Amino acid sequence: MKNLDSIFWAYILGWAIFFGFYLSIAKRSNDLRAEVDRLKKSAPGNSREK
Amino acid sequence: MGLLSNAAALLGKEVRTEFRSRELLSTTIVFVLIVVVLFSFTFDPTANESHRFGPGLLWLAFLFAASLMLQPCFLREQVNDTLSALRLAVSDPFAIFLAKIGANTLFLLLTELLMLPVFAALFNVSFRGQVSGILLTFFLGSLGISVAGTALAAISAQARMRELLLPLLLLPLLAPILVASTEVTVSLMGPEPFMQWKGIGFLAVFDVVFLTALWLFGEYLLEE
Amino acid sequence: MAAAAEPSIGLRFEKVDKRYGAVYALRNLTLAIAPGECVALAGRNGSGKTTLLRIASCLTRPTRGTLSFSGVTENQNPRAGFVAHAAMVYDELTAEENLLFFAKLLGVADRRRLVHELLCEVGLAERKDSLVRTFSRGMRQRVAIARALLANPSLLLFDEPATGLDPEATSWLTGQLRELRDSGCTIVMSLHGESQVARLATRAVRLDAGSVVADTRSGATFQSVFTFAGA
Amino acid sequence: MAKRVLLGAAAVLLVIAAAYASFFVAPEERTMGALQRIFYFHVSCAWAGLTAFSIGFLANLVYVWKRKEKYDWLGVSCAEVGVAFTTVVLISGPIWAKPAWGIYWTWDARLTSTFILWLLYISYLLLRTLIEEPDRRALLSALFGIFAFIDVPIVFGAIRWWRTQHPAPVIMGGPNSGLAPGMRGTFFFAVFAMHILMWFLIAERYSLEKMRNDVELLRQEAEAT
Repeated sequence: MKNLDSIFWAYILGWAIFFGFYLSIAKRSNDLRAEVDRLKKSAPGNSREK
Repeated sequence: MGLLSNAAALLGKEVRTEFRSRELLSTTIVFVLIVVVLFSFTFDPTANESHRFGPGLLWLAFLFAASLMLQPCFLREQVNDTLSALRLAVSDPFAIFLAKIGANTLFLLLTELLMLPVFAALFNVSFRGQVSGILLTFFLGSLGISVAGTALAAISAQARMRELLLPLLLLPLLAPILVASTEVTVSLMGPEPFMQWKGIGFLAVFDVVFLTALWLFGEYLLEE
Repeated sequence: MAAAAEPSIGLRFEKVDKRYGAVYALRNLTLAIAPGECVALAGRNGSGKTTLLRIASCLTRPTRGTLSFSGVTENQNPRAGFVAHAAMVYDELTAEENLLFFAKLLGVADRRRLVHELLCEVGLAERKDSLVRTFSRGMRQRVAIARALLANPSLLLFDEPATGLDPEATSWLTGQLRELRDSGCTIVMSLHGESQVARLATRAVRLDAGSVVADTRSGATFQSVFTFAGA
Repeated sequence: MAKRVLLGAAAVLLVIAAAYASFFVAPEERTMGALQRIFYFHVSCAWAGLTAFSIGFLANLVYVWKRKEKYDWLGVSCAEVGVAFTTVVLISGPIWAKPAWGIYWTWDARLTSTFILWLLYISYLLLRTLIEEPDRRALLSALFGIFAFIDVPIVFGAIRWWRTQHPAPVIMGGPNSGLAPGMRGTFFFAVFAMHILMWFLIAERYSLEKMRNDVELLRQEAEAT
C-alpha cells in the first residue's frame, strides 16, 4: 500500500527531529561541562563548588 | 501634562522634522513605486482578473516598505540620546508610542494614496466611487502596520543586525493584516464592488489588540 | 535664574545594585544626599558615576535595592534636570525650537518668555535660530543646560559637565552652578579629577567599582577624595 | 539527575506505546484506511507544541513582571521545544495531505497558523542571538514573545474566515468530533505521551540554560581575579 510508507516516513522524520533536538541539547550541555571544568582548573582558588 | 497633549506635541515635532527633510517620505514612496512596478512585470497587465491578485501585491509592497520605513523611528532618537530626554519630559511613556504610531500611520497613508493612481493604471483596476471605502481600509491597515511596527522597531533598535531584524520580526506578525486588507481591497476593486464590513471589523480588532498590548507593555520597551 | 520655588529634593540610595549580565556597575551602594547639598562624584572611568546619575534621574531602574526621594509628593517623578554626555536635544531643530518643544512637553506655562530668558542666560540668544547640528561642543552643553532648567527643577544632575569646554565656557559654567547651588538646588555632578567646578561642591564622594569608598561627610578631606590613589 | 533520566525513559516508552497503539489498537478508519493512523502523531504533536508555546507565553509575562532569570530560562526552553514540535507537525502534515487530498499544502486555518507560529518563534530565537546583554535580551525577547503569541489566534481567525475553501474532512474537522470510541482512547493517550516528551525536553533545555548562566558567572569570576 503506497500510503503506508508515507506514514512510515512521517514517523521516522518526526522521531529524527526529536532525537536530533535532544542530541543538540546534550551536545551543548557537554560543551558547557567541559567549560566548567576548564574554568575550575584555571582558577581553583576562588571558584565556588557547584 | 496629559497623555494626549504630550502625544500631540511629540507628533508635531515628528511631522515638522520629517517635512523639513522629507527624507523618510521620499525614500518610502520611491521604494513602493519600484516594488509595485516590478510586481506588475510578473503578469500580463491586460488579464481581466488582475483585480483579484493586484491588491495582494499592493499590500505586500506596503508591508515591505513599512518594514524598512519603520527602522529610523527609534534609531533617530538614539542620536544625542534624545529618547532619554523624552522619557524624562513626558508623564507617560505611552505618549511617545502614540506620537510615533500617529506619524508612521500618516506617512504610510500618504505613500499609499500617492501610489493608488499608479497602481490603478499598472494593474488596470478601477476604484471610482469606492474611494471612501479604500481610504478606510488603507487607514486601518496602515494603523495596524504602524502599531505592530513601532513596537518592534523599539525592540530591534536595541539589537544587532537591526536593519534585517525588523522585517524578519514584523512581516510574519502582519500576516493577518495582509490577508484582511487584501480581501477587503479586492472586493472594493472588483467588477461589482462591495464593502466587506467583516474585514474592516477584523482590521479594527487587530489594531485594538496590539494598541492595548503596547499600552500595557510599552514602558518596558523603552526601559534601559 | 529663577529661584527653586519648590522645597529642595533630597535622595537616598539604599543598598543599590545595578547588574549588566554578570558585570556589576553598582554594587551595594548606600548614599544619602540631603536637600540643598552640592555633591561632587569622583572616581575612575567605570566606577559607576554615570550609572548612579542615570538611576537618580529615574532613567534606569536598579537591579536590586531602592532609591527614594524626600521633599517630593508620593511617587511623583522628581523631574530632575539631567545634563549627560549626550546633549539630548535634536540636531535637526534649532536651539529655540528644541527648548520650546521640551517646554511644551513639560507643560511649562508662558513657554516663549521662559525659553527666551533661558537662551539669554546661557548666552545663545543670537544663535537661537540656527540648527543644533551646527553647534560646537560648548554650545551644545549650553543648550543641554537650558533644557535641564526648563522645568525649574530643584534636583540637578550633571555627568562630567566641564569636559570638552574651553576655559571661557568653564568659567561661565562655574558661575551658573554657583547660582543654582545658592538658590537651594540639590546638585549631584560627576567630575573628572580636581577642577575649578569641583571647588563649588559642599561635599565630595568617591566611587570605586560601584560602591562609595570615600566621603567628605564621613571624615575624608576634599583633597583625599579627589586624589585617592585607589588600588 | 536520576529524576530526569526517569522522565526521559518514561517519555520514550510512552511515545513508542502511543505509536504502537495508533497502528494496532485503534480501529481502521473507513475512508482513508491506514493513512489516517498518522493523525494521532500529527495532532498530538501540534497540541504539545501549542502547550509549550503557551507555557512560554506565561513565562514571558511573569519575567516582565518579576524580572527573575529563571522565567527567562523557562521562556526560551519552551520556545525551542515548541519549535521542535511544530517542525514535526509541519513535516508530517504535508506527507499525510499529499496521498489523502493530492496536495502538499492546504489553506487550513490550523496548519497555516501553526506555520506562522513557527516563523514567529524562529524569529524569537534569532532575536535572542542578536542581543548580548543578558538582562536586555531576556526583557526584549519576552516582550516579542508576548506580541508573537497574541498574534496567532488572530492569524487563525483571518485564515478561517477567508482561506479555508473546502470544509476540513470530518477527521480533521475537530479531533474528537468524528472519532469512534476506540480512536478517542488512542488519541488522548498519544496526546498524553507527547506532553510527557514535551515536559522532558523542556526540563533538559532548562537545565542547559541554567548551566550556561553558571558558566557565565564562573567565567566572570575567573576574569575578576
